[in-house]
Amino acid sequence: MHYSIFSLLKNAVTGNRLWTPAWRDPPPKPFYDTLIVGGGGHGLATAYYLAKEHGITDVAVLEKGYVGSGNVGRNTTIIRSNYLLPANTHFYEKSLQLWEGLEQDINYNAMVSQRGVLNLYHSDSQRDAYARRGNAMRLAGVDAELLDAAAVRAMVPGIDMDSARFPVKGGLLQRRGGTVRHDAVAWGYARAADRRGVDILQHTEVAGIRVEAGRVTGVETTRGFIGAKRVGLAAAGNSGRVAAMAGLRLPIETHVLQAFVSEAVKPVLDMVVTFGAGHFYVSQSDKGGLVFGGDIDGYNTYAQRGSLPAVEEVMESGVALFPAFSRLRYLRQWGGVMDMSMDGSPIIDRTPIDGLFLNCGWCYGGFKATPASGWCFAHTIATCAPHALNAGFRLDRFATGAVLDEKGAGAQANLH
Amino acid sequence: MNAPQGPVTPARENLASGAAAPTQPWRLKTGGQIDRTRTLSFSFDGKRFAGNPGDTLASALLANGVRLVARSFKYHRPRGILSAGAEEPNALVELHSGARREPNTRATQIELFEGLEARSQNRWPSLALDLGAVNGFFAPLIAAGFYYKTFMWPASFWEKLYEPLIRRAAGLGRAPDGPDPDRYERAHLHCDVLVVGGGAAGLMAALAAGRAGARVLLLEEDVAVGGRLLSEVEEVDGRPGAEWARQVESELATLPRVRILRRTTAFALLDGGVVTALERVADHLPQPPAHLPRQRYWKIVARRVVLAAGAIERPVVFGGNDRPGVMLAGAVRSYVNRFAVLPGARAVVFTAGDDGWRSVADLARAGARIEAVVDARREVPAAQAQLASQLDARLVVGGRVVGTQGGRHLVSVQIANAQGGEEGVGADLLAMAGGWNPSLHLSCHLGGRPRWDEAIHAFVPGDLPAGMGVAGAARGRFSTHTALAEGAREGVAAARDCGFASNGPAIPRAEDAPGDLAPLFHVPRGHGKAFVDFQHDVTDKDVALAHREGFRSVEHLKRYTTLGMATDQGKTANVTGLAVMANITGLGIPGTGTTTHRPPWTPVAIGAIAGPHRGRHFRPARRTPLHRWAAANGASFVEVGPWYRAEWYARPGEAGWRDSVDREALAVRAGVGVCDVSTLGKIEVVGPGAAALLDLVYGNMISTLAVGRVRYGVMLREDGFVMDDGTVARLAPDRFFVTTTTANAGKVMQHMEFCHQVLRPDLDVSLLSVTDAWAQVSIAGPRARDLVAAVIDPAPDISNGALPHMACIEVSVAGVPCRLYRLSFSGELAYELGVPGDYGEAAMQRIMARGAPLGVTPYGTEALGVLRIEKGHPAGGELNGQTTARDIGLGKMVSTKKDCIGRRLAERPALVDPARHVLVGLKPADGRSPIRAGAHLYEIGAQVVTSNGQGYVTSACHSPTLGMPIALALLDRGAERVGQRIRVLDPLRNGDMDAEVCSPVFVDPEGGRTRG
Amino acid sequence: MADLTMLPRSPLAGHLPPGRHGRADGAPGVAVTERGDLAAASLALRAGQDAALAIALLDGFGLALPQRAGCTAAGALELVWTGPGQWLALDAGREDVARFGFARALAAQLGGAASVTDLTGARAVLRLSGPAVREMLAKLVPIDLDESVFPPGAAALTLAGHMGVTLWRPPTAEDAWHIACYRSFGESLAHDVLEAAAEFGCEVSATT
Amino acid sequence: MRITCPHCGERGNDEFTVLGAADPVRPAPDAPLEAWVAYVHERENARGVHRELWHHQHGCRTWLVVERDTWTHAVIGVRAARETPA
Ligand SMILES: Cc1cc2nc3c(=O)[nH]c(=O)nc-3n(C[C@H](O)[C@H](O)[C@H](O)COP(=O)(O)OP(=O)(O)OC[C@H]3O[C@@H](n4cnc5c(N)ncnc54)[C@H](O)[C@@H]3O)c2cc1C
Ligand SMILES: NC(=O)c1ccc[n+]([C@@H]2O[C@H](COP(=O)([O-])OP(=O)(O)OC[C@H]3O[C@@H](n4cnc5c(N)ncnc54)[C@H](O)[C@@H]3O)[C@@H](O)[C@H]2O)c1
Ligand SMILES: Cc1cc2nc3c(=O)[nH]c(=O)nc-3n(C[C@H](O)[C@H](O)[C@H](O)COP(=O)(O)O)c2cc1C
Ligand SMILES: [Zn+2]
Repeated sequence: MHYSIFSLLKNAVTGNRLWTPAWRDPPPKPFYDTLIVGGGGHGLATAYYLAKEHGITDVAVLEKGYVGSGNVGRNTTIIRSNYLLPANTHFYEKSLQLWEGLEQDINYNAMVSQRGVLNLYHSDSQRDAYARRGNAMRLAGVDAELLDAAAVRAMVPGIDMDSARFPVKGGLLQRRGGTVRHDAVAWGYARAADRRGVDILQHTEVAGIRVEAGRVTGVETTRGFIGAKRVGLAAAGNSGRVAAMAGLRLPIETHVLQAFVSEAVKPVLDMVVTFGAGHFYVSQSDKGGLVFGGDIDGYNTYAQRGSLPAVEEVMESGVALFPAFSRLRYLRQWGGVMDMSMDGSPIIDRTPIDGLFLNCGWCYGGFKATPASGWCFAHTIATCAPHALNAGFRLDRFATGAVLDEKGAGAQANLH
Repeated sequence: MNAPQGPVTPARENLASGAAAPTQPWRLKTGGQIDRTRTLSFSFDGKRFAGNPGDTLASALLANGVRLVARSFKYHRPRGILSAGAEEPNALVELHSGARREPNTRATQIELFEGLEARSQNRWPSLALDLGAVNGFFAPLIAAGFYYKTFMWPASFWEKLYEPLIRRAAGLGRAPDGPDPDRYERAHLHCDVLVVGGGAAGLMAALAAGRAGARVLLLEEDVAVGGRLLSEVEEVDGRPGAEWARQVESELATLPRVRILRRTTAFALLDGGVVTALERVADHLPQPPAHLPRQRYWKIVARRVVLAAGAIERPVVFGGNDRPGVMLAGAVRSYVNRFAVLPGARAVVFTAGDDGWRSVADLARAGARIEAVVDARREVPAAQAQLASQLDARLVVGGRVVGTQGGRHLVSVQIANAQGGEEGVGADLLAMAGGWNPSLHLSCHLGGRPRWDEAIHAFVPGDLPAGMGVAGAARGRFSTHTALAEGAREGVAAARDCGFASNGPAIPRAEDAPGDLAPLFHVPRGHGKAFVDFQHDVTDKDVALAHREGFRSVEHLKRYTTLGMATDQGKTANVTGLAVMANITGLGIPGTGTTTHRPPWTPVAIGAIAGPHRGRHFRPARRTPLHRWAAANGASFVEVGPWYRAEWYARPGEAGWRDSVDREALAVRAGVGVCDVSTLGKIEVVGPGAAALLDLVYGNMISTLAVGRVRYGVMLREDGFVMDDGTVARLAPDRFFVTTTTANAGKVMQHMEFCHQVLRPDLDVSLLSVTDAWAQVSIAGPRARDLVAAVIDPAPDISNGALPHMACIEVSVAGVPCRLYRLSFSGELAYELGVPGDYGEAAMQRIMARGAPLGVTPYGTEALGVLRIEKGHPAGGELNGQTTARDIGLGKMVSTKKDCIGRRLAERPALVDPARHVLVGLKPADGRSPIRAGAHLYEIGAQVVTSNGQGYVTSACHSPTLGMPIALALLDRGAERVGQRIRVLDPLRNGDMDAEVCSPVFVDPEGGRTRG
Repeated sequence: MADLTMLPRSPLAGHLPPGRHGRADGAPGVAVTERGDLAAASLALRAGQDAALAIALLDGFGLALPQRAGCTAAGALELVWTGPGQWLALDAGREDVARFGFARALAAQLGGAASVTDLTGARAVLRLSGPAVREMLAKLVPIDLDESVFPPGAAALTLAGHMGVTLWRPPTAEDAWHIACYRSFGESLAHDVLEAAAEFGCEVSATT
Repeated sequence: MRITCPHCGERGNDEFTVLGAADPVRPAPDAPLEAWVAYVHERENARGVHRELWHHQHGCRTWLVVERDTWTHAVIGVRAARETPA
């Protein structure tokens, strides 16, 4: 059913009895033109854009759990395009533009809220690095502003500007950045893809990838073999394991990132703020909870839970930045496991195996990428060649040395 | 009777009212565990009331007849007090005010203290008259997930209109006004056996393990141990349960290796047997005394954990089940028996089994009139039927409560009998007993999944995390006898696992009623809204809607309706919610499963975990031995990583920092300056294998360095990019002294240890950080040698011949052994003098005194930066992790004759691409416009698009020597472009200028001054 | 022109005001003193010299070599394990510049058995005692301080908050705990110690 | 998470830093570039038993080879990297 104020009113008077499932629960077909492994944001968006942009509707999305059980359903919802390296800047800007028109496109309110993203700096060298980044954005046509301490003080009440161990000297602001309701992205894309004929198969885990004569022919699943001409892997966090089913070894480690949410309070913070002298970033959800997080735990893990050091670092940093948050209580913490790539940037590419495509390595920053990732991956799958926008996200860049290392942290997954 | 705004007034003679105290009309004359000798005054919504020590805010409010205490999240429904513990979803208040304000605080867990101030939340203009209540009428329009379906048109309206409205409406309490004034502590505990929960089971577990000799820690969330025993009229060992608990507590206190922490909540179980707990050290006081923290965050390492956290009673989902006056039956007993408060005068009890009958008996004994008992079972035991008739209470067997009436407070209950016939019964209290859910949360924090137990219609712990045992109600064993027995059993087992064998204590006599229970979760088709999640206003209709729209898995149900996502994490809602869903799908509860329990068990203050690491003490600070001296000499300090460094030394009459920095830099070029460089990383590499290790670590060859000589070295990462640079001094054939940048000191030390221990364990070499051993002073400028000569004790020849550039010797200063290195980052004749830390300050005084005739000038990091930029030395801006040695002009230093970290990957095509950017200098074309670091470079006239970018500015400053702004930049094919002009774009700061590309070495390119 | 002598300044001089801190009533639970006037050196074992080193230390200084985490003492000398094949040697018996003789003496005596590096003044060292010292330390360090686990003669390298510290109990009867950190962190460690001790009342006495 | 350092005993993971997989072996200097690229970048990334390098940074500063289950977080074994496996 199309969502509109009228359908809401109609249902209101009929006791909400007319609503139908947001997406179907069809039995798997024996064969599909294209299979997408992974019912997260990227997999669902890929399926949607395959159908919408390329008319490929004989598609199934295979999800081992429920739709949104992965990182799309457990991330801290920040979107932005404040990247330094051209290959990233243009891609994430495309994503931001897709976000800006998403809700009307998929007829689902994902609560895209461009409340602004502010990265604070605490030293001259940090300022210079942000200036380099901000200028790169501006020169690529992306909005960015460099604020001094006074501007930050005026813009975000509550920041400790005076008695801090690492005083805030200013910040890099992207006003068009903001937040999007995580679950709504998964559900919205699932519903929109379903309405274009895509089968969404939940609780269908891919256990093997069948390759014959160098060409993919389908996948083994917990619900039996499903054949396909093309298979796209979008199994964030499990990419290494899934790719290994096709004999590929990736420049990726799986790590956990934790997140936290506080009790709901009346509005106290109306933008996304990241701390530059510790690991902490925070925004306030529409429900009133502070949604915050910090750095990854740093060790390989597939368990969706973290350990204390990361928790304490986040809480300490949070109070250091916003001393008034000290008395607010957090009510839940959780974790998600992500692909940490060796240069901190993603991979959207073909693989040495015909018909097998790869979308991985999103680290802790792939939610914002969801629309563009799906859009580019769909293009790459449909045309068997990367689009200009994902031309930099090649698998062979580690061999050539054309790495995309935004932080300059080097080839160590847990440093990105 | 119609619920008035203010306190409800009771009618019954055995209440304290009319007696001495005019207040607390609902306080029972006798009984309870409160201290009647003292009264405490407190206020709620500005109105003053009295209570007693031993009260919670909830019991004190009830004692005063205050039953409307909150408004609900979405529909702003009037809400009262549902429970008597951690599970409370309704009675959330704002405690304290100003910077100490604490929103969303559970009245059921706030210990009353003198002067307590509490306020209701989320209502306007007042609690009694809350306009937000109109939402109730729009309920059908704003059912679960409605916002996903609307607010999309026009697109721009979301941020501008809809969202701000939603945000204002959402949220419960208000955050504090200012920085938290209180202190917080962190502390660590180690024990053999950790017992979580001090009820019947926990006390026995602690006793058993403690007597066996194990190191035991017992955590009790409540102010007193005893658990349900404090709330039940029950005997243990022939004494009242509460008394028995106190007696066990006092025995435990005598056991030296047993420790009890009350007011302490275990909130998370982590990998490795770590449990984190929050102790409310001073929350029961108006304000923490100066020497005490408000709260203490405990990190507990336990070899064994006994979970004895008890159980939480669950409400029944029926129409109007959220009305103030509807209460959990167990909570009713807590108020009557523990707090000596009568929660109502005319009661209806709605029970699914035997347990509710305890409330019937206790209420009646306390003097309440039992209007009716509605027992959902098909038949009830004779004894209970008899009790009903004794109390001449209407007994409705096989009945249901289908609705309630009342404005802001319950006035009557709608009852349906087994045949479906309905009648209304006047009542101001409805006690509901739907069965109990074990508090198994901590058993799930490491991924454990609970198991459905048909016998008790509840989830019980499934496969347990390593080292955990569960006892009593937490395991779904609800009789006091089994709680005691299982507690003892688990205590003995846990102690045995830690090597303390014993047979365990005798099990005291106690009630062992089986406790019959019918599965009763939901009364469909009742009157009015039937709430599943009280705090998030999720009704049975919302669950049905989620099902209709395909959100049928528990996780989807939760996320779509927000069931169980409030501050109580669904303690009273989750199981009933999925029971309602299971009913619709017909999958049954086991088939439906449950959502994931995550920490914390109850919400924890962010600041409690931050502990003392806040404000100025967020991170420890490192100060050099010269810090005090610098401060005394006008230095202003800047944070550099963990360090505080002197930026510049302002002098009277200087307009701004630029004046100071220019003066300092010029003094170095013209005379002599001294700078504190103690923060540089310093590592002593010693042993026969030292040279070989350094050959591996550094790009250049170190083994060929002569004793008494120093070499500038560059270090690569294994991926071929530059990691760090620094100097290597050979003090003896087998002893090297290397320096690193301040920023990378830790990283480099760790990397060298990696190279030694992991890659070359065969090398006999030791690494030692000596950063803190030396106060390191740079002495630079044409007069540097004169100054050094004046400072050090006579003897060593430091003439250019004896101590040339890049040489080092041992010297002494006033008898103190020091080291003198001749090296320069300023491009001047320069030395670094290493003085043992204790003598740093004295040496600096000596340097200043002896240097006075030479006009010695202390300079800070800013001038240091200016000098190195003028000299084209790469530093932070250039060592950004994205540059190769060649990029920053150090290409020749990487030897191709030997293996070294990073050598091979540095050969990758993209790293040796001749088109790569390299380090150049920039001068403003107009000779005066400042160039800013972070600006990007473009061909003049080229279209300004990313693909045309030619590089960027890495460092910039005003050069007092050249009298103009200068900069270092990484420019594509830069070497070939010296002399050309380039466009410098800095859109962030509206910068657009031309600059001339030049050599990065602005001063003395031949290096004569350095070597002179 | 200033006189020739240079007076040493200990890492915590001026940062540990003598007197009572924290809870004002009752006997102080913790006593704190800086051990300022120490000679210090690091010993690093040379490959295969374990036995030679142990003997040389015993002969030259009467010091036993702690094989694993632990410490030994002989008169004014202390030897604290600081990692595999590494020890921190302390001498309370020397003063002022005479302290620099300690590393030389060690080097001379140990010859090729160990690499010796002078660390005089490189560490801030505190002496802690009192009935509440264990309770107080439990707020700083995460290790088990129970008598059964950390008796006199024990030593550990660990974290106090965000600072690396070395904690040891000299193998003497008296109840003294020694904690050391990098000199540059001294001021922060002193602050944290006083904060942790506030609950019990804390008596700071002048540097030894 | 708790790691048992062979020198210091059991400690919380805040005392350690993790580098990554311990299995990749540094190739010979003259090994083909592919071997070097693989050594530095490609990972098995096992779900289950995983050998990895931890550094007891805030303790005895020993580099450790920790054998750990990346699914259950159980620590199976720890040894000093400098000691060759028994
Ligand atoms: C705590 C946290 C906070 C974050 N915050 C942000 C943020 O603020 N902004 C941002 O941009 N990014 C953020 N991220 C990163 C972002 O969430 C991810 O990069 C992104 O969601 C990954 O894409 P995805 O949505 O497709 O992943 P997922 O949602 O994880 O989708 C992958 C899906 O593949 C499925 N799958 C895996 N293996 C198989 C198999 N064998 N068979 C079938 N299905 C399989 C999984 O079940 C999963 O549903 C955060 C991540 C975390 C964990
Ligand atoms: N008749 C029934 O149906 C029924 C049902 C449930 C319980 N009970 C009674 O409850 C008692 C069961 O004994 P028990 O000891 O198993 O449970 P209990 O409820 O008596 O004790 C549990 C204790 O654990 C504490 N606690 C809970 N979570 C905690 C945490 N995270 N940290 C610290 N403390 C925490 C609680 O404050 C409580 O004091 C018996 O007296 C039994 O009769 C009866
Ligand atoms: C942006 C965001 C906001 C959240 N807000 C809440 C919340 O208010 N209450 C809550 O209980 N959980 C909240 N969660 C956490 C979820 O309950 C859940 O823990 C998370 O989606 C991970 O799923 P899991 O815990 O079932 O593994 C939120 C999660 C996200 C990503
Ligand atoms: Zn160790």
